[in-house]
Amino acid sequence: QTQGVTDDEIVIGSVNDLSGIFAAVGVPATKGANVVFDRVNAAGGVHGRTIRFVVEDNGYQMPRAMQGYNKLLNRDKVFAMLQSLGTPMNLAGFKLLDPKGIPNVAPLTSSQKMLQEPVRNKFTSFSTYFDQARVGVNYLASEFGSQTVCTMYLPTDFGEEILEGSKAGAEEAGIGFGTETTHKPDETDFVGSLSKLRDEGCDIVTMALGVRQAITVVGTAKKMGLTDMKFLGTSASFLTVVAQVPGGVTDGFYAAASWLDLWARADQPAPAAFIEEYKAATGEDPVGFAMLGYSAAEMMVKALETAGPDLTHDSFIAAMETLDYNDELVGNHISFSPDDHQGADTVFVSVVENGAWKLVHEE
Amino acid sequence: MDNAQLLISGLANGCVYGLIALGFVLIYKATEAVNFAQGDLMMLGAFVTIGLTNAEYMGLPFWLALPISLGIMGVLGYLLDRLIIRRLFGESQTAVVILTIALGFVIRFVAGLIWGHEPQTLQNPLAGKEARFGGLVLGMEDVAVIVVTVLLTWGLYQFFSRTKLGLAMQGASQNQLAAYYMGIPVKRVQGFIWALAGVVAGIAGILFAAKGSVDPATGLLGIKAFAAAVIGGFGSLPGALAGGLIVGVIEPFASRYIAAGYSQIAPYALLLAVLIFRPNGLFSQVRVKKV
Amino acid sequence: MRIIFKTSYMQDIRPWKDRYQLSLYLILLGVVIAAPWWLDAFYLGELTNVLIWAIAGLGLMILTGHTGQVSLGHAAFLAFGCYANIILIEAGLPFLLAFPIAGILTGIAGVTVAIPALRLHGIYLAIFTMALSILMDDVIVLAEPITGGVAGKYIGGVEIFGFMVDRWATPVQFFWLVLAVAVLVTLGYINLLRAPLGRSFIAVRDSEVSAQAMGVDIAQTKMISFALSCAVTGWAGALMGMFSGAFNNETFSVLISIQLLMMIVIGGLGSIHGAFLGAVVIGFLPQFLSIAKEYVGAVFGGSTVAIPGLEFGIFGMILIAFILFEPMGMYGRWLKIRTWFELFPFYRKDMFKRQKSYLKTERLR
Amino acid sequence: MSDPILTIRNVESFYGPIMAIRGVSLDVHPGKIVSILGANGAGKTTLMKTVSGVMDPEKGKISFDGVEIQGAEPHKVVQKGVVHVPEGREVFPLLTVDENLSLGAYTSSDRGQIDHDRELVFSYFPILKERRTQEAGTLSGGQQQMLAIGRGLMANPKIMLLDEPSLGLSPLLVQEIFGILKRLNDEQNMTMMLVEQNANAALELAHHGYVMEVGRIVMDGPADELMQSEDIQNFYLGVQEEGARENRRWKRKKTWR
Amino acid sequence: MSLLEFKNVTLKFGGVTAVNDLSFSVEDGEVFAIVGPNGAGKSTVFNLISRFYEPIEGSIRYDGHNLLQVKPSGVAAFGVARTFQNIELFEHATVLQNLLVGRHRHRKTKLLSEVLFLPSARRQEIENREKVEEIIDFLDLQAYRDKMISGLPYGVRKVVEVARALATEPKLLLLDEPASGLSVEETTDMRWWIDDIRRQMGITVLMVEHDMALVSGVSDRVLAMADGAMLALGTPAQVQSHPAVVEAYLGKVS
Ligand SMILES: Nc1ncnc2c1ncn2[C@@H]1O[C@H](COP(=O)(O)OP(=O)(O)OP(=O)(O)O)[C@@H](O)[C@H]1O
Ligand SMILES: Nc1ncnc2c1ncn2[C@@H]1O[C@H](COP(=O)(O)OP(=O)(O)OP(=O)(O)O)[C@@H](O)[C@H]1O
Ligand SMILES: [Mg+2]
Ligand SMILES: [Mg+2]
Repeated sequence: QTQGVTDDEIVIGSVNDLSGIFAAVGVPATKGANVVFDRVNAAGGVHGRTIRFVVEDNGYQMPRAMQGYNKLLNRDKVFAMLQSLGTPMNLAGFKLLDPKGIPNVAPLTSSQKMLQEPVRNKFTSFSTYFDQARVGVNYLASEFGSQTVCTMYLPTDFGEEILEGSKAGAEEAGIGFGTETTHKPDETDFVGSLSKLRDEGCDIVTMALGVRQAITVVGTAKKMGLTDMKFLGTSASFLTVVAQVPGGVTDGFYAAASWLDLWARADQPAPAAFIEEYKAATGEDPVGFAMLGYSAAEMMVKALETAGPDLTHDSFIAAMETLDYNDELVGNHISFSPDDHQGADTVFVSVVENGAWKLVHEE
Repeated sequence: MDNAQLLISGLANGCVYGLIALGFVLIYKATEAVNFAQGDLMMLGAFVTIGLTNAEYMGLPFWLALPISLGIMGVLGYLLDRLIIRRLFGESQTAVVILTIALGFVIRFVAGLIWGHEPQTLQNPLAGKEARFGGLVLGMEDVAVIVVTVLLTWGLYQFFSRTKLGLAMQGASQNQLAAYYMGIPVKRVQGFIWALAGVVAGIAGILFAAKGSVDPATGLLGIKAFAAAVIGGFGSLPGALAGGLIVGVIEPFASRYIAAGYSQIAPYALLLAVLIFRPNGLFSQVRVKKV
Repeated sequence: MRIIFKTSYMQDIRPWKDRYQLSLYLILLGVVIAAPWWLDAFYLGELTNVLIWAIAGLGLMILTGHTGQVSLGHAAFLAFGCYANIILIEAGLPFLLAFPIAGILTGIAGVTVAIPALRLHGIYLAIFTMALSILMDDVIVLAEPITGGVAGKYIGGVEIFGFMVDRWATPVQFFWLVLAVAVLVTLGYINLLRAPLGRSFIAVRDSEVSAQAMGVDIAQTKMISFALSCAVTGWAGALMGMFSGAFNNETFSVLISIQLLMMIVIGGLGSIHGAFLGAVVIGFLPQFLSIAKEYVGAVFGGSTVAIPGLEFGIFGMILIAFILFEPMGMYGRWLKIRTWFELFPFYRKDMFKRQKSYLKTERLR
Repeated sequence: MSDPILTIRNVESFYGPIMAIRGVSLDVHPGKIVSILGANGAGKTTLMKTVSGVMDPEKGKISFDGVEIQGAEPHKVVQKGVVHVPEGREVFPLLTVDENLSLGAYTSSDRGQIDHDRELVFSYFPILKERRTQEAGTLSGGQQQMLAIGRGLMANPKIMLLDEPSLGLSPLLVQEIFGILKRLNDEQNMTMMLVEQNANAALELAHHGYVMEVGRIVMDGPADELMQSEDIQNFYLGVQEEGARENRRWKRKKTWR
Repeated sequence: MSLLEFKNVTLKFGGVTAVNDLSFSVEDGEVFAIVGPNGAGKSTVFNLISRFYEPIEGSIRYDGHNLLQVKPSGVAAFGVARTFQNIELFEHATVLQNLLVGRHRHRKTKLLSEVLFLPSARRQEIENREKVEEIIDFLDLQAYRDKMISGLPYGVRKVVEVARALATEPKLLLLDEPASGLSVEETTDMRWWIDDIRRQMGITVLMVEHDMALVSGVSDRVLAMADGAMLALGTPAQVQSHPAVVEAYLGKVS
């Protein structure tokens, strides 16, 4: 019997941030996934097995994450991991998952490293930060004939990947990379950095900052009159609230992400159905990351169904590798194969217009 | 011109740090306790106001919500003291520090529970308005921050140095026993100062939320404000403002002129430097004990 | 009621009061050594984690609990020890050499920090060290060639006398390694406290003025305290690194510094027991809450997360309760319980009622 | 004789498990000075603290002016007119001399009275006037003691609890202090409870005396009677085998032990 | 050569001249008392010797050394110990630990031997303990050996301070108001102790005290100070009858 699978139960684990600086991501994602699992369980589960989704809070701290893994692996004996958050935490987790061959599915980070060797037990659902930045820069350059790309980033794994992606994008577009500025998560004033970028002649600025910071940067640039500077965020800034900041502060802000905004499509059938289901289950309005959690859980359920009643890591991985479907909710196409463990490769570039995200490019 | 712009927006930002730092200093000056939850109180103040005034919540008019939320924060500060902090009366300050850190956890949790974890902006009458001085731009919120901070610092300074109650608070912080011997109701005085700190946190929160946006993790800004208060010389109100301004001003200049990778270090490097040369901060409040 | 008659000076100099007490501690040690036989992999991992935190706590306790120098930046030294250890191992040193050297290097780093900080007291020192902890993150990024920057570093198992010691492959061996370090550090700490140096730490903590008058060199004492504290913390960091197997600049954040301080205060400042008791609370309580949640969930139906972040909120509330209940730390409470038993049946009902107490300013130095 | 203004009945106070006063009863009559003598650790300070409310008694009653005050918050006790000049000065070290005096008058709001009292204190202790802007923590030991007494006077109390007021003062000032206390008692009819090691001066000044030993009152009586008691003379007034070195180790047993 | 020598020492705090051109010397083996009105600068003299304050003028020599070149913690190494007027004990330690800190200047072991508690450390501890016990016996502190300082009455603390100073085995002992707060009986004890300290232990004593009975009982010479300067110097009897001293310090003795 494979660990985490009994006759009537499958245990799925997650080491997530429910109280730390990324709680804004982890909390809704977890809720979204729960909506799916609760529904599936209420309908009798998958092949007669209910799904138990155990989420450990890491507060975005490494020691807590390690404790989470210890509990999930040694106590709950999970079958697979879903939606684990934080690049360093995931990387540390691989040390334990890999020897046991436990699948790590759809981690909540778009780092390239999520598909490091051995790749067999790792599945990501989205394009990487690297690709997002690269495609975004490329698009903006061709659209506006911009000349110089610059990057504002937090000196972390996440930040550096976006920096690299921006440089690659600049190269592809045949334009120059100007300069970069580094920041701290608690920084609140960006006038200095923006004047530096202005003086360097940057007209595309990619950002790897916190959500709140991204909003401030765009607002400050407006105040300073830097109208021909185009700001580009990645999936990490691609939140509905960013578009909804009052006073049109974020109007004209671009984001390259691997999915489409939820509320901009609230009238389409799949998002509408999701919003309704989510509201019924939780009593609140979903946000973008709730949608991601939901769709990742759907993917998990699909794979479990495909794997059949005889559920082992091998059968699960084999099932994952056959998945190929359009995810109407998120808006992208998911397909895995034995040598492609990245579900969706599309990058969507959206821009804020009148308080909502509008899709402008897809690649 | 460029530098003038950096300076002025640095000042505005520094005032926010100064405002939070004022909250730290208030409590320290009156009780010698360090309230590590001050940043989280500020966050809470912002959310309370958002809850009262933003359209998706209660939607009260801003000028009505303002006094109500400051009142709520005041009561909250008082209750914190009354129900929790006061039980540690006379116990070591380290215990209070740890207590307030834990309190910060709880406040963050409660805020996340009520208002969610996504950043929110305060809908306010100043939003989007600008003030121009020659070629310099400053948001109206920034102007408001500067004015309010300076007035508040001045007012509190007067309160502590001019009034009997202010003097009693200073006395109570230096020697609780002696304060009691003088007939000062030390605990009640502390309750009052916590209420006041709550109000100041509320003001800081409102201005901060108007300037940018808040989420439950915003309270971590308190760490930087704490550093500002220490640079100023913990316990000095003008020092808190000065410390805040220094940190606020160094930031834009550092990111403008210092290479990436190093610029974000500047405020902390400055803190280290200040402390090495002035171990008790700029406006030192520490004395050598006479034996 | 046990009464101990003292007949020789050694009775005060020895770390234990009498044979009875010694045998209690030996039994405790024996039980812990045998943990792999009575604990499953999960709890063994948790126990290892608690011990690592306790070692870090011992490190901070030397500085904060016994020398009175509050540090809110010890995560920086955890990081230093962790990186030093792995870098030395990568350079080809055997673990048995790399590990001690990592601690010593961290100690040296501690002294380097201590020199500019010698004139700082109380919150000023706290914020100074906290700034160091915040900067450590950037330093690791900037020192990319040796630290691996944001990509971080990985450490697998290490070999000790031919045995493979690895957190996940051979958790039992790893546990014993951690236990051995914990025991050695504790013994060294006990020795220190009964020797002149340990007393000079306490002297500096309680009154710098009279410590000086007794011939204690304040600067030197603080420096030694920093050195010892950081060395021990460095070892804890090295073990923490091996425990997680992978780490980068974000691993040892300032939040961990704060938790370390919380740990020793809740455990009880100025006592070795406090470091261990605090480690149990900070190290295991979150996990306990997480497990408790399952049982609560089972009772009320539904296994999923009802309120995200609830554990952390409750964690905060429990810490508050701990402090309110016993501001002197758990060790203080433990002493009271022990006295109760020792005095039995001569205790009075409100013997441990808190008398009103009052504070005086700490702004006089 | 009038009813006592302060009565203490069977009071017991503890420091944790340690019983520091063990059932003390004592009366202070209005306008009288009561002096308490006792060796080190007898519990004199503890008794004073218990009266002024900074310590809670575990048992017993203390009433002042007919109101029970045991266990009351200390500031309430002060408001009733009980002022405690504590052992060990307890000045506000970072406040100036002037500010310290102002806080002494915290309970009163009569500006004229405060200014008058301040001048009175300055006339008693001219050095304080000279140093009115100096931070109290930098005063010499004796100067701080003067400040502590002066601060107590600022409150215009009904009863003053004085814990070793002459501690660390020069002989000249000790004489002056006792002169001042006598004048306050004579002119303003102020009631006092006085703890002093300088037993001679204390009994000279007091109307009534109590002797405390290990937490109990072991002897009491009118001051002049006590002065005549042989035990008191031996142990508190130092009237004994002058300089008899050999007798040093041989201590006379106290008869009440 | 004198043991301790002050030459034209001046110290000012802002506008206050705490010590004003003061010169005096303490001879080996004597008990030397300093008296003077409150604020005369007596404690300041002690603090100058302890090197807590830097004089703006003058020289302080001890046993042939220029004391002004020594750092505060080095003074004890010369064999100078002191007590404090306001009591500065290690509050959160026992009496025994306090006294053992006094032994610090005799520490011979190094860090490593202490952490491992090698036999050398053990021997040293036993030796320290023996010395400390002698002092405990001498000052009758047996009952308080394992008590925390924070729970001791004022009078006992005063004695513990003296004990801690003695534990350093000093050559020169500075006592700042050793008898203040002690009862008559205890003051008599203190008087004999000081006598024994000088006679049996051969320690020179420099003492500040307001209790004239004690001063005249034990001291060989007395220095009277006022406003930081010398008022009179001589035998207790001479000083006590000096008109300026009577005027400024003693008052009309009744
Ligand atoms: N904080 C404390 N904790 C524990 N015990 C204490 C504390 N303070 C005083 N005691 C004990 O209470 C008893 C009475 O002390 P108290 O200070 O009242 O004596 P006292 O008569 O004022 O002595 P002194 O003349 O020395 O001032 C003493 O035996 C002392 O050991
Ligand atoms: N740090 C300081 N700042 C300012 N003035 C000071 C300081 N220390 C001492 N003084 C002043 O110096 C003078 C001498 O003080 P010192 O303590 O030496 O007096 P003293 O002779 O010991 O008096 P006492 O008998 O009252 O203890 C006093 O007037 C005091 O106010
Ligand atoms: Mg007393
Ligand atoms: Mg003096």
